[in-house]
Amino acid sequence: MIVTVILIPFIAGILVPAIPFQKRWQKEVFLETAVVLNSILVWYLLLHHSDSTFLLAHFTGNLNISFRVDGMSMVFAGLVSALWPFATLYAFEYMTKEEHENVFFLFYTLTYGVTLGIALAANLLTMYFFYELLTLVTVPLVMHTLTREAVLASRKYLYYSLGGAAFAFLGLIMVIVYGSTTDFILGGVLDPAKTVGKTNVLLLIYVMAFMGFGVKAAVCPFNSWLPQAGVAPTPVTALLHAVAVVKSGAFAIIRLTYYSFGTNFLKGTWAQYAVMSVVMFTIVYGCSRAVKETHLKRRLAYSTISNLSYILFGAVIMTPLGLVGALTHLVFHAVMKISSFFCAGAVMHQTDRHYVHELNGLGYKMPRVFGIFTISALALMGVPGLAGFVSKWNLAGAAVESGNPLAWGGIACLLVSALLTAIYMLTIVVRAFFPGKDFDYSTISDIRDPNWKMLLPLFVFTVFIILFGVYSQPVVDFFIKVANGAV
Amino acid sequence: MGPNLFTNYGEAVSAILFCIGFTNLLLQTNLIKKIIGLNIMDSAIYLFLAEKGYIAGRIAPIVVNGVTSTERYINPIPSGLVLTGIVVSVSVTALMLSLTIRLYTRYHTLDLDEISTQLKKEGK
Amino acid sequence: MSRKKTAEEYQKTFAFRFFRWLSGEKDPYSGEVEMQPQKEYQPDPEAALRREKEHDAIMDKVYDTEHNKWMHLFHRLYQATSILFCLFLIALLLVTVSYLPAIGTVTRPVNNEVSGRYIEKGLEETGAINIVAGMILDYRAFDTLGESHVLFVATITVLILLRLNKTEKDEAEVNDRRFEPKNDAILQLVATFLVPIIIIFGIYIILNGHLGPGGGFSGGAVIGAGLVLYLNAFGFKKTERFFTEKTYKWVCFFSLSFYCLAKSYSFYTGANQLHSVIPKGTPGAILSSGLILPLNIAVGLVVACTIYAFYAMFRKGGF
Amino acid sequence: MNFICNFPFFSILLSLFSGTICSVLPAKAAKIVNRVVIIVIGLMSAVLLLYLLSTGESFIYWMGHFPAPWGNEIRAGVLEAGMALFFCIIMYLSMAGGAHKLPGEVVESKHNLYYILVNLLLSSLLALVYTNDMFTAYVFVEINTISACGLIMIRQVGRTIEAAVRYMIMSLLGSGLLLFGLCIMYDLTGHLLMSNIKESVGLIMANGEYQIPLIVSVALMCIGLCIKSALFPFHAWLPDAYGYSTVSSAAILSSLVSKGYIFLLIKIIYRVIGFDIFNSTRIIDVLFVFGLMGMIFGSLSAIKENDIRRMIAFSSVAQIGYIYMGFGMGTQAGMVASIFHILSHAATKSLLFIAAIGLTDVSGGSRKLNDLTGAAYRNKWAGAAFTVGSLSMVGIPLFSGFISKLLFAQAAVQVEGKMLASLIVLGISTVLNAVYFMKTVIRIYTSAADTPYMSITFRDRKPYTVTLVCFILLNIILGVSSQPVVDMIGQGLAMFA
Amino acid sequence: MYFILLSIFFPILAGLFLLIHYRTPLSGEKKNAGRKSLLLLTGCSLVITAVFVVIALFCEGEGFILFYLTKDLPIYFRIDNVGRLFSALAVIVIPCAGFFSFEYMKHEEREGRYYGFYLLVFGVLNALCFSGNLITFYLFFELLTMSSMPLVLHSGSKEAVMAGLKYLFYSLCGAYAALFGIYFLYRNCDSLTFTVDGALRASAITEHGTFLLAVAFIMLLGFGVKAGMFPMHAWLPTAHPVAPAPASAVLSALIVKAGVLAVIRVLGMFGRDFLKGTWVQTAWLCLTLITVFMGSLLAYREPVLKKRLAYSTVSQLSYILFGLAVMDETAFVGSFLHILAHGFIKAALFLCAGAIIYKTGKTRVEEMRGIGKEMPVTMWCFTIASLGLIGIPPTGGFLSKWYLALGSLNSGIPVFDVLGPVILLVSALLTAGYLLPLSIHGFFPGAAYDYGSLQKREPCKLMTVPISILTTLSVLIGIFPHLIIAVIHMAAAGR
Repeated sequence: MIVTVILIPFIAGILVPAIPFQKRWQKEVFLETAVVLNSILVWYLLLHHSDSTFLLAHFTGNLNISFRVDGMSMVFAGLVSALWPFATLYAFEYMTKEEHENVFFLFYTLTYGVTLGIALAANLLTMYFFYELLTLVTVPLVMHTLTREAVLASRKYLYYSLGGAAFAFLGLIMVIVYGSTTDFILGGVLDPAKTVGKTNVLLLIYVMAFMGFGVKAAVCPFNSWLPQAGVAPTPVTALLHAVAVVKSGAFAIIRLTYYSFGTNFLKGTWAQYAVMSVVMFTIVYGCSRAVKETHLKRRLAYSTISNLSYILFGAVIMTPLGLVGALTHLVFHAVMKISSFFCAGAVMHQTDRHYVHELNGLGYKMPRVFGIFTISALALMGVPGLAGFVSKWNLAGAAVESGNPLAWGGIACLLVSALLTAIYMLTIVVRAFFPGKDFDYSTISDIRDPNWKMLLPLFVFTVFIILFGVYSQPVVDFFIKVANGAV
Repeated sequence: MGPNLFTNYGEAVSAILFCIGFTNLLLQTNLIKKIIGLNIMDSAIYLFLAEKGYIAGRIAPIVVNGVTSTERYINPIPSGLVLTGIVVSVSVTALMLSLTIRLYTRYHTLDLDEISTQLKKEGK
Repeated sequence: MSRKKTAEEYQKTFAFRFFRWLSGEKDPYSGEVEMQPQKEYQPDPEAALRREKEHDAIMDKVYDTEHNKWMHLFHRLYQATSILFCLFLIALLLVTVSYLPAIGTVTRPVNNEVSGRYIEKGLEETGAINIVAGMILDYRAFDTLGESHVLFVATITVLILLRLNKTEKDEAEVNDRRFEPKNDAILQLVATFLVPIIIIFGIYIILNGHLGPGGGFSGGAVIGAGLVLYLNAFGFKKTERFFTEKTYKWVCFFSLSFYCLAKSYSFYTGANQLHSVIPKGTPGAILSSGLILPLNIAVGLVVACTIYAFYAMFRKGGF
Repeated sequence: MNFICNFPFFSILLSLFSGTICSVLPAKAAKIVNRVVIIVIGLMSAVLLLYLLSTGESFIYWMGHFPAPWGNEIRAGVLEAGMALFFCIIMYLSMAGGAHKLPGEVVESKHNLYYILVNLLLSSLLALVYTNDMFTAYVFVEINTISACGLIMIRQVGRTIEAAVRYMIMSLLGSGLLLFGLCIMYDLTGHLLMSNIKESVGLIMANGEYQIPLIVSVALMCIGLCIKSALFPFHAWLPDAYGYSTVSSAAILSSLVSKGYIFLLIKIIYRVIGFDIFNSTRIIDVLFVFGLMGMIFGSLSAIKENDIRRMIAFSSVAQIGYIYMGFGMGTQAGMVASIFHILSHAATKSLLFIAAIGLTDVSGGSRKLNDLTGAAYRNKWAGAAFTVGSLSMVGIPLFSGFISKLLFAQAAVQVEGKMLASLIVLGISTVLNAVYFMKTVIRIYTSAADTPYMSITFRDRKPYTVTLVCFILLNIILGVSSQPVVDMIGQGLAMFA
Repeated sequence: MYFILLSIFFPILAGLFLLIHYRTPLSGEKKNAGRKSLLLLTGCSLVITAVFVVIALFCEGEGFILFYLTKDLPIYFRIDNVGRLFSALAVIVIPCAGFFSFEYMKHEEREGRYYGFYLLVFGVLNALCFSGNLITFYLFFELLTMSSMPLVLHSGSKEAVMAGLKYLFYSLCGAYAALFGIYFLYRNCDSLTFTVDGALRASAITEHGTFLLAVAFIMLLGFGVKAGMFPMHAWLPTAHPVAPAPASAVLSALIVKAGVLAVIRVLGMFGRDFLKGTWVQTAWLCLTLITVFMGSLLAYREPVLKKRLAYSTVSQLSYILFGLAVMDETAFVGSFLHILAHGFIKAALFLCAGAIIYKTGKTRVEEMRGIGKEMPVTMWCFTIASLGLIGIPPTGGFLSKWYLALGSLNSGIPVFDVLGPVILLVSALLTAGYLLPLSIHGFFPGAAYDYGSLQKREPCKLMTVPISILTTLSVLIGIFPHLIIAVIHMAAAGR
């Protein structure tokens, strides 16, 4: 069953170029059906999961490829499978203007399977495997336009990701050697008997592995690939570089921290302070770069960098509450950012404008898109009543609760970042709705909102943003259960 | 320093020769000199081996009058090894020389560095 | 105050900026919010060209060995270190040698049961009076098999390197003619006398390989030397009558094949503890000591041909 | 004695003899002989491997009528048989994959000579693998060197001849050191057979006499073999030699020749000196440091390189560094990792060379990375194969490179003092690998509307494609079901003792 | 109870409706008809909301929870006396300024947007007044910023947009600083419901006392941004001149007061006892006094009328904050009175300035010679309001300053108890210096004035009546303060 949900996207993806579709809509129907079906399967699986581990293949030694559903995987798999059908729907419309559709959808769908693989992995090796695979299947997507920028971007993406994985690999080795098992167990698997006297080395390797996985999560010194990867088609940037890929990085770090090394081992050590400092710096750094950036998608990408570090900040607080905060932001940010990215994509698709200063006055011509954009902007800023506030509240609450002075400083970082978020998001909104007195409306006279395929996902996400903002309790309760290992 | 440096003068000489040959092979830029170095090196090794077989007061290992006693003959093994080694040395020298000829007819110089420079200038 | 600042200077002062901020005219976002489009990357063909030129210039400089000061310096340094390295190696080896067992004594580890058995039982087991020949062609025949193939493969590589194809060959031959001795009477006369003697001597060495000093390799080398002398005296025209590439090929082939097969048989029987049908003969007779004599002959043929072939190849790239 | 026990002997003799035969055959026949011989030897090795696995113990085979200290011997264990099998596979695939380039690069009349060299090379490799005698090893090392030199310069352009000269010089230095070390060893022990030497070495270590010469001799042998297998500071000859020789040669050289020397070194470590004694010397530290340096500097040179073949060649330097790093760890696990890496690197590197030739063919023969733009679209299989090879080199799970990386890292963790250094260098080197391999992969998948080679389409060569597929499969098999191989290596090493 | 909700959500919904319905600019023939319906709708909404608010003001009750943001974060509404007073101020000023703008905005484009946001601001302000806990308050505090920002940049000129953004970011900066404090309050209090005597747990005070003081200071600074307190005052003089006059009036009279309201609430949460005598109080006093003095001084040298008024706002708000910072009951009364008085006065002043600009287009003070002759009613109101701001009896301004000074002297804080009143007096002098010349030159233009160019330019009733109402009220507070003072005392006691 678990393998099925990973395989379906693979098969469907490979079938796309293989089947000679007569009409475009047939392909769309086929893909959408496959994706929706898979999502339903995933949800069914998550809701009726058993605690058993499914062993797919034996690697070397005691290492194997196996899958299991636990709390964390439920969160991530649920998130991914909920977003994917919408993103696919959106992509149909978006890709009408792009070439090589088949290749695009092949890899796009493959990525679904791989991401689910990461989510459902039962041990570190399996996760690492799919993690590397994820890099590979997403590179063609980044390269898709085959322009010079795209090639440079994908090259950078590859270097960074593979390099990061190389260091994450060291963490994997540590867990293999010093752990009692490589399976994910909340609280860590390091064997105290084996780690005696090796604490500092282990911590050093943890920091390396953190930074290694952190490459995908765009932690500061290794973040420059993400804005560059914005040259990819928007469905990719939105789903992968705001949700699937980068969240995989964050997810991997959470797995590493909470489920492999264990918080008891890490809490209060220099390693925690080191990674927390990096994360805090990234939070502020990402935002300040976003303020300076004038390319719409790149600006959102920088925003993603900062927001990912929110998640990591929650993770490195290393308390159950911190995990709750991280998970909340993991899910909520996904919804918010995908919505804002889709808005950006819609603008680019409809008007072919890419820079912020070109957006003047568009708010009147595309009121729906920009209305939704405004809502997602407000949510990202953390206005109460929208999703962003809840996750920030949880993060800050966890930081306060932890009693760690550095974490208290982290709250300040969060807020500085919120202010900068306001600056870079609201300037766009203001431009769109208040173009200025002497703006010539005739330049945008033939622009209008996109069709339903693009708008439907946007509306759905908006509803979720508001819903999560107003009524987040059940979700957060579930996260609390996950963080306490009750799921 | 061990006790046998002067007793083993033959081996010491071969060691020095070996090093001279080795360094020549390594560092001379002229190919012919390199080959000479190679031959010095090989000869040094044969000398070294020959010294090993030698036992004071005994004769070469060719059976004389059917006497087969260890007291009489020197150790035959090093001699055999030297024989094999010489053949190898001849082959290698021939190969090196032919390479040198080829390079010389092509680049009209025996200086390996010079040849490299020319090659890089050719750019292929 | 006597000195008054100009307006421009004043605008740079801290006081001015502070006051502007105080009165709300200046705010920290200005400049950030008002956005200018970023410049897209544009490949600059001129820059590329310039880079290429610069690269060429640098390369020229690098390859200008005559005037490159650094290169000279590097050379000096290189030579100095190499001499130091040599001295170091010498010192190391001398130290090693000084610790080695003393030469010429019976007690060295070398003089153990292995050499003892070769001497004591060699005659009986191999049938060869020359213990060394017995050792290399029977006890340690695998090494010798390898050794002959070293020679073989070396010839092959020389062939690869120097053998010319048809057209080149003609040209080379024309060139070669100029160096050929033009019927040098003295040389030819001496050669007529010497060559048969040399060759006969070579044959003797080969045939006596198992009885006394000598063997296939040395005998073959002598024969080869005789052939080279003949060639030099009478030129290729004469030698081609009895020795061409084809001859060489087949002689080598048959000799080596024989060697291989004979040794294979011997190895096979030995390893499987089978009785070998090859008779040992009486020690001291020409036809004795089993396979050693035929093998010596085979090796001798190969070596003779190879020596001649090397010479011919080096000289003009063909026979 | 079981008949199967003759197989190692048969394989060596068969390949030697076929070399001789090829000298009188025309090119086509020589080619067939060559292929058949490789296949037959491969089959024999496979049978032998199965046999050994079933019996579970190694055997000694007399080369002649005389037993251990007097006559020559060869010895076969699981590791040897496995290596022989693997060498045959790689050799066959390399030959098949590069066969179509031969007519263009080598004069027709010298083709049979090429096959002679290949056969003799194979025989020398087999001899190195099976031999139990140090002097035999030396003789076959020389055959190996000379035939490798021949393989390099059979394509006669200036670079290859220069490279051949450099290769010969380095090799001869190495041989000289090896031989000198061997002589000292002989002087100290009075034996040439590995097992006997080992006994004597044990005695020497026990009573403390002659220790300094012993260590010097070991060091000389090690350095000699390191030089021959192009460990980092001794790699100057390598890029030209691999980069400009004909493609089969490059594949064979990089994946087999240097591996033969390394395997000999392993034999010396285990069978001559003894693993523990070897590890107690400082030599392993030197190997370790050189290995690490090789990993970094090899990759750095590869990054700077603009010629795809030379780039792959430099990558070999880095990979050899990995292997020596494994030696340098001085543990059983490190050794297993190194041996696995020998396999995985051999499989990957020859794949890369073969694939690279496919890519350059469709780019007008140019090997500059710039000209390769979009080559993967013009030759799909070569592109895919190159990608697989690159991914394996970078260490992506599913491919063999990952397993060796995993084994190395696991081994490193168990070594107290060297753990951090090796782990960090492993990480850095992976990053560097990623940089140059991924750069190339992306380059070949970038469509190039403006290259002049757009119109060149790949003439589909079945054998070439099949070869690539085989290589890819080999890589994946090593990557996915590595456990039996690792077990086998462990078993083989146990048999060594 | 429902009236609270109605008073909040009715204007918000009405505003949203206007925004959506009138999103495209009116033009051509339809403009007149469209404008009429727009004004009708707006007017009705304003009146109805006002009625709702007034009814709500007289409701008693424990308050109620609308919904939960997270498990223990309720959105909670409650009416207390502090809220009542603020709400009363709002319910008078907003309709007045609203009706004023019916005339003022006649020639502007996109009126629908303006009125839509205007109504939104009304609703949000009401919600702010009726918030029962800090998180609710924070929610509407943010929304207030968002909804009032479009009022500031309504004209759409480049400066206006920049000013709007500046306003937005300054406010958000303050809000986030406050949020920082809220996070810590949340963990160290039992609940975030407003009190007047401190909600911190005793254990928290003993454990993290020092840190909590820093938190309190940050919160005060943060909310102080909205109230234009010293280091972050710069947005006020930028935003006011570019906003339409009625918007400025609302901004100055009410929106900046939201910051004051926030400070009152925060003080209550921490408790005066916790802060009294600490470095926080001292620093805060320093800042307020600096602001008072600096604001007046800047206003004095400012030639543009609306900007001058804006500086004046900066200064006057810090009077209020000073009163709060003293933490004395009398001073608290003074502060509250000043909130009301300043609210009416500044609204009146801005509307006057608006009327002048609307009729004559003159913005700079020196251009306004003889303006009193042209627009007597407006200028009279302006003069009376000015006197109130200076603090001449019997206006409200006098009374509030009196209480402030009294409270300060009573408080017994070393140095500041005397320094405060002195600075207040100096500032009052400066106030006279920057406001009265306008009236003087307006009514007595001097000999050089060319009477020939004089023409009657009195604005229509829609403008003068709101101004008059506000002016009158400002005087009335001063004359009949007892009722209000009683309510203030109740508020101070937490009832």
